[in-house]
Amino acid sequence: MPELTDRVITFSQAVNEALAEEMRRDKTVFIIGEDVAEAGTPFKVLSGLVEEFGTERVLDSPISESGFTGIGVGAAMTGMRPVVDIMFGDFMTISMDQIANQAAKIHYMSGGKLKVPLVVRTNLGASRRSAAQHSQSLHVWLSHIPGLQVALPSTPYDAKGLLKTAIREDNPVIIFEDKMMLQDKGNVPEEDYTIPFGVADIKREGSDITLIGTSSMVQVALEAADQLEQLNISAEVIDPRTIMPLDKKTLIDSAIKTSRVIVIDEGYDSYGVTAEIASVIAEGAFYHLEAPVKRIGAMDVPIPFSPVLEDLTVPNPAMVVEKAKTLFSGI
Amino acid sequence: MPELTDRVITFSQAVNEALAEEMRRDKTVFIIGEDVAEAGTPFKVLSGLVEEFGTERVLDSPISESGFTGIGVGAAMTGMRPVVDIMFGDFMTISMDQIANQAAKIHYMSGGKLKVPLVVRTNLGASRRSAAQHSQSLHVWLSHIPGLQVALPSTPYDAKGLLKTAIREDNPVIIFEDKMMLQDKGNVPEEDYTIPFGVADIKREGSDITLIGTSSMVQVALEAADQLEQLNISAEVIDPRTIMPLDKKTLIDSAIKTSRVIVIDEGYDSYGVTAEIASVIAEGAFYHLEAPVKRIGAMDVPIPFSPVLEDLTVPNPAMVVEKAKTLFSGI
Amino acid sequence: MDNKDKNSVQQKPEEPIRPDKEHSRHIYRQMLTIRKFEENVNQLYTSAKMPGLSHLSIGQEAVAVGVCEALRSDDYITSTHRGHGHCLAKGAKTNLMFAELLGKASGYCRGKGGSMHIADQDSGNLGANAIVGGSAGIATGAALSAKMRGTDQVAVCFFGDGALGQGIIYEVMNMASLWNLPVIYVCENNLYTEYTHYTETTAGDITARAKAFHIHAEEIAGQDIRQVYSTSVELVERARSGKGPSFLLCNTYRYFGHHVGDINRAYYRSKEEENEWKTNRDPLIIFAKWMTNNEITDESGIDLIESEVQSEIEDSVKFALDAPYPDPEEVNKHVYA
Amino acid sequence: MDNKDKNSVQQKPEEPIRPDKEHSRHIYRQMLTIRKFEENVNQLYTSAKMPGLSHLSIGQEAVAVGVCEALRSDDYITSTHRGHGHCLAKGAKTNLMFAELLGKASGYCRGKGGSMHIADQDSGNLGANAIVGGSAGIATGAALSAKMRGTDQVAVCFFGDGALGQGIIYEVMNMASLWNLPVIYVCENNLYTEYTHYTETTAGDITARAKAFHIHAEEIAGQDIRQVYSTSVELVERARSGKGPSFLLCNTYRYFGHHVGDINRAYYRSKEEENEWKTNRDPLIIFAKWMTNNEITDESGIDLIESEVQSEIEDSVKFALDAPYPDPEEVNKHVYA
Ligand SMILES: Cc1ncc(C[n+]2csc(CCOP(=O)(O)OP(=O)(O)O)c2C)c(N)n1
Ligand SMILES: Cc1ncc(C[n+]2csc(CCOP(=O)(O)OP(=O)(O)O)c2C)c(N)n1
Ligand SMILES: [Mg+2]
Ligand SMILES: [Mg+2]
Repeated sequence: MPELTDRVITFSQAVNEALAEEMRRDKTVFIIGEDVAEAGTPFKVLSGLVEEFGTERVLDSPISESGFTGIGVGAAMTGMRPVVDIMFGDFMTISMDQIANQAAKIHYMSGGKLKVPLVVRTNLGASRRSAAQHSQSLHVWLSHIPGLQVALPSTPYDAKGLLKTAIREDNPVIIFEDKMMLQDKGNVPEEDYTIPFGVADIKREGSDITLIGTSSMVQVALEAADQLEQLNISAEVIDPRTIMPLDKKTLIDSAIKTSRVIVIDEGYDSYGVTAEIASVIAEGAFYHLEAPVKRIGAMDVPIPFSPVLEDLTVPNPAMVVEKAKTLFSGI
Repeated sequence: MPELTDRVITFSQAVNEALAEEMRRDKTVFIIGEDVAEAGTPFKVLSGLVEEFGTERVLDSPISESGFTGIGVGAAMTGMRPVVDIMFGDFMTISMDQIANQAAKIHYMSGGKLKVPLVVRTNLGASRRSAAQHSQSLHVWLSHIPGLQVALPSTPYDAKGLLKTAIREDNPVIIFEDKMMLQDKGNVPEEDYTIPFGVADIKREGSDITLIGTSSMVQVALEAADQLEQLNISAEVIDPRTIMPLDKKTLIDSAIKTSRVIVIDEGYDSYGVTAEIASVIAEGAFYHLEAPVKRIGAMDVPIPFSPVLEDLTVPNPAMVVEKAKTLFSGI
Repeated sequence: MDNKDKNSVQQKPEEPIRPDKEHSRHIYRQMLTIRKFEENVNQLYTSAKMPGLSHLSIGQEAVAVGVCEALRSDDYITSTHRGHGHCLAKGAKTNLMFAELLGKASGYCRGKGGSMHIADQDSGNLGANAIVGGSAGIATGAALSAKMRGTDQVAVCFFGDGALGQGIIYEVMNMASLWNLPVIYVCENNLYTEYTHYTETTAGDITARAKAFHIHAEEIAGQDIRQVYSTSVELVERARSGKGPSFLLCNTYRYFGHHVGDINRAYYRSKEEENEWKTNRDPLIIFAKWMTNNEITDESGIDLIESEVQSEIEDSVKFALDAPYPDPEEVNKHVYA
Repeated sequence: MDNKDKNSVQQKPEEPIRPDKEHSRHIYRQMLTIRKFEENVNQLYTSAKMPGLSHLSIGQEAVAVGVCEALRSDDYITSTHRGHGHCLAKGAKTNLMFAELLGKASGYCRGKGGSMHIADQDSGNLGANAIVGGSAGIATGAALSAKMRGTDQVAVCFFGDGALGQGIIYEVMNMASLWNLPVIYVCENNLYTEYTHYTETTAGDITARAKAFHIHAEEIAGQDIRQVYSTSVELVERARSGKGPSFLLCNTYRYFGHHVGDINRAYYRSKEEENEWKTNRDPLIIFAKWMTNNEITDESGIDLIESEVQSEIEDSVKFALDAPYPDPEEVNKHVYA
C-alpha cells in the first residue's frame, strides 16, 4: 500500500526516479538501448540520466535488439545489472532468443551456478494510432517462459517500486509500461521502497463482482467500477502487478467472495493473459462462482491504424460494464 | 474421418508424401531451410525430395532462421508457396519478427491486398534428452497472434492431411510435429485428401470424462483412456487438430456431455494452450461441469537434460489417470 | 568508423546517363510531388487532422525517384517507416495515399495500415515496414520468387543507415549472393537513426560490409538525381541480366525531424548543418538548375510543373479529408484471407 | 565464395612464439585429454550409457587449447554445441564433465545442462550454447562488463562457420568495434555446418566480414597449435591492453560426424578428405613431431603423457558412471535464483 505522501509525479518521472536512485545506489546498474542517452528515448522517460551518469552508464546502441539484449545477458552474468531498453514491446520479437532461450534458462541450465540479473524495460498498449507493429501487448509470451518474471505497473507508485525490485532481483525481469500511462499522475514517496513480486494489489474493495485488470486496464476497471456503482453493483478491482509470479490466492479469494469475475488485459484475447487468469479462477473458485469467468482482451486482430477501427479493438469501461451486466441478469 | 485403407506408413513418410504430392501438383511450392536437401533434415523427414525436385525447389539455406523466414514471406507475397523448415521449434524465437510482425499482419495491414501463403514446418516436444534449448513446445505463442493459423497433427493421417491444407491455405500456417512421433505408424490413404482447419477430431468416444489432447498428448490421452476404462470410467478423447482456429463447439459439446474435462498439452503449463482451452470450456460449459476443468501442461521449468528429471516434466498417462481420479472422488 | 566529415558525399567520376527532356521533366515532377505531398502531411499533422505520427523524407527525394525511375512497374520495392517517397516514386497516387494517412476507407490499405504500412501491389510496392530492417527478407524473397518463376523482375530493398544495425540484413545479403538473386539493397544514409548520428552506431565501412559477401557495392551522392538514376540503371541491368545482387549507398539528408513531432533537434544536430544541406545540396534545386542550364526546360516550365503538382496535391488532400472512415465491421475483416 | 580448395589452410609466415618445454608438454596433454575424453564420449554413446546425442570436436583440439592457453583463468569464454574441447581447455575437470554428460547430480550443472550447456563459472566458462550464434551477445556483454568494471579481463567467443549465418554475430561485432571491447571472435571453420559444406552457406570472404566493421582479423591454420597459440597471445594482448576486438578464423576439421549418431557421411563428404586431415593435418601428430624434433620430449615422454591421461580419463568415466542421478525434487529448483 502506498505510503502517505503529498508528492505527485508522473508515471514517467517515477520510472526515471527509480532508475536514477538505483544507479546511484549500485554502480553495476547501467542502461543500454536505442536513443536512451541524449534523447532520453523517444518517450523522454530517461531524460537527464545521461547528464548525471554519463555515456558509460547510459549507452546509446545501434538498432540491434537481438545484439544488445544478448550483451545485456552477458553483462548480467558477469557482475553487472543491465537495464535493457526495448523501445516498443513489438521489437522484442527480434530478441526473443536472447530473452527466452538464453536469459530465462541460464540459471537452470547451469545447475544454479550462473545468474542473470537482467531487466528488460519495454512497453505495451495500443491507442496511439501507431498501427500493427507498434501497438502490441506481448507480455503473455514472456509469462509463459519459466525463468522469467513479468511486471506490469499500473500507477506511478507501482512503476517506481516494481522497477526497483526488478533491478535488485537476481533473475531476468521483463517490465512493461503502457505507453498511454506515461503522463498519468500519482502519489509517489520520495523514500526508497520496493514492491514485492507476486503480491496483487486490491485497488478498490467491493463485494458483488471482481474486476481483475493489468497495466492500463486497471484504470479501465476502476472506471467501470465507478459506473457499476451507479447500478448498485459493488465491484472489487484487483491489479496482479506481476503476472509471473501470479498471486493466485488473492485473485481466487476475491472470486470466492464476490462469485463473479471479469478479467481485463490489453493483450490479444485468444491464448492471452486473460485465459490463464480466468482458468486459474475457474478452477480455484469453482464451487463459489455464480457465473462463468469472463475475459476481455484486445480484439484478435492486428491493431489497425484508423482511429475508428483501433478504438474498437481495445477494452474500455463500457465494454466491462456491459459484460458485467450480463453476469447479473441470470442467463 | 480417415478413409478406409490398409496402407500403413510412418508419420515421417506421411509428411514427406504430402510435400511430394503438393510439389508435384503445384510448381510454386518449394522448401527452404537448413540441411533440407541431400541430408533431408537431421530427422530425415525430407529424404528423397531433392532427388525428385532438385536443389532449385529444395533449398539448403545458411543457419539464418530470421533471414530465410523473411525470404519465405517475400516469396509468398509474390506468387510462391514456400514451406519454411525450422529445424527445432525453439529456433523460431529467432524469426519471431518475421512470423509475428510480418507474415501474420501483412494481409490485414494491406487492407486485404497482399497475401502470405506461407507454411512454417517445425516441431515441438521433449523427451529426447536434448535439454532446454531443443525441447520446447512454443505453439501457444503463435496461436496468440491474429493472422496465423496453427496445426498440430497427432497421427500420420492428420500429418498428411493437415500439411496439404496448410500448403493450399492463403494464410500463414505454422505446423508443429512432435519429434517423438516421427516413427509412429498409421493408416494413410494414397489418394489426395485434405483436412479442414478448425475441425476437432473425436479420437475416442466416451461418456464420463473428456480428455482433450494436442499433438503427441493425444496418444497420452488415449492411453489414459484405456487405463480409465479398467476403472470403469469412460473417457472421450478429442484432438483439436488445429488450435488456431479452435473448434470450440466440439470441445464444449463434449464437456457438456461428460461434465468433466482434462486438457493435456506439452507446452509449459502457465499461460499455455491448456489455459485457453480450459477457460473456453469453463465458460462454455459452465452450467454443466461437475468439477473444475483440469490442466496438464509441461512442468514450468526449462527442460532439464538428465533423463530422471526430464521425464518428470512431460505429461504422461499416469498423471492423467491420477488427475481424472480426483475428479470423481468428490473434492 | 572513419571520422569522415559528416556532410561529405562522394562524387562518382563518370558522367551519368542523361535522361531525355520529357523524362527529365517527369523526374522533376516526381520529386516535387513527394516534397509537396509531405509538406502537406506535416500540415495535416500540425493542424491535428492526421492521426498518429509520420516520418517525412523531404530532402531524400532524389534517392526514391532516381532508383524507382530505373525500375519497371512490375519490379518490386520494399520500403520503410519513411516510405512516402518510395511509394509515390514507384507509382502510387497521392489521393489514395493521403486517404490512407488519414485512416480512410479509400486509402491504399483501407485505412488499416497508415503511413508506416502503405503497400500498393499494383505498382509493385510490397509495403512500407515499421520494423527497422524488417523488409530485407521480404525484398530478398521477392527476388528469389522472381528467379524461381523465371521472370526478369528485380526487387529493391530501401532501408536507412539505422537498419545496418539489424542482423537480418547480413543474413539475406549472404543468401542473395550465394543464390545470385536480382535484388538491390539501397541504403539511404541520412546521417541519423532517430536522434543519434550514424557514426555512433555504425563501425567501419558500410560498403565493405556488402562487399565482404561478394556483393557489388557503390557509394554515391544521393542528392544528385542524375547520379542516382544512372547508377540505378546500371544496377538494375545487372540484376535483370542475372549478374546478381548489388548494394547502393546513397548519402542524403532528411530536412525535417525523425517524425513530424520532432521539432527541437538542437541536441542532436545543428541548424547550420540543416541549412547547408537545404541550401547547397537540395536535390530539387540541383536538378532544376541542371535542367535550365541544359535547356531542358526554363523557369516557366518549372513553374508550370509546380502549379500542376500543387493543384494535384490540393485535390488529393481534399479527396482524403472528405473520404469516409471505414465501417466498424471492417475491423475484423482481412485478418485471414 | 572463392572456389578455394576445400582443404586449403593458409600458413602464417612468421615463426610463432615458442612455448617453453613444460608448457609444451602441458599443451600436448591438454589436446590429448580432449581427444581421449571425446573418444570415451563416443564409447558411452555407442554402449547406450549416455543419454541423448553429443557433438565431438576431435580434430579441432588445437583451436580450443591454443586459444585458451593464451587466456587467464578469470578471462571468459563462451562456447557452442561442440564445446567439450573449449570447456576442458579452459580448465574444467574431466570427471565432473563426464558426470554432466551422463546427467548426474555431481556434473557441472547438476545434470540439468548436459553436453550442450556445460558451464563452469570457476574456470571462466560462461557456457556452451545450443543455439548457433546464441552466445555471441553473451561474450560481447562479458567484455563490456569487464571494461565497465575496470578489470582487464578478456572474453573469447568460440563459434563455428555455421554461426556466420546468424545476424547477431554482425550486430555484436559492430558494437564491439564501436565500443572497443576486449572480445575475440574465434571462428572454427571445420568446413561443414551439419551436413552442408560451408561454401554452400557462406558467400564472399569470411575475414572481410569482420574487417568491414574495422575489427582486426586473422586467418590461420587451426591444426597447428603453435600458430593458434602465438596468434591468440597477440590478440589477447591487444584486447587486454585496450586495443579492442579481433576476429580469428581457424581452418580446421572435425573427424567424426556432426554428432555421435552421424555415421554415414558419404553423401556430404568423402573418406579421402577425412583421411587426408586425420593423417596429414592432425594437431596431435603435428605437435608431437615438433616436440620430438625440438627435443622437448621424446617418444617415451609422449607415452608417459598418454598413459597418465588415459588413466585420468578411465577414473573419470568410472566416477561418472557410479555417480548418482539428481533427486527428483531437483527438477523445479534453480528455475529462479
Ligand atoms: C526493430 C526496430 N527497432 C527500433 C525501431 C524504432 N525506430 C523507428 S525509425 C528508427 C531509426 C531508423 O533509422 P534509419 O534506419 O537510419 O532510418 P531513417 O529514420 O533515418 O530514415 C528507429 C530506431 C523500429 N521501428 N524497429
Ligand atoms: C539457431 C540454430 N539453428 C540451427 C541449429 C541446429 N544446428 C546445430 S549445430 C548446427 C551446425 C553448426 O555448424 P557450425 O556453426 O559450423 O558448427 P560445427 O557443428 O561445425 O561445429 C546446426 C544447424 C541450432 N542449434 N541453432
Ligand atoms: Mg537514417
Ligand atoms: Mg562447422
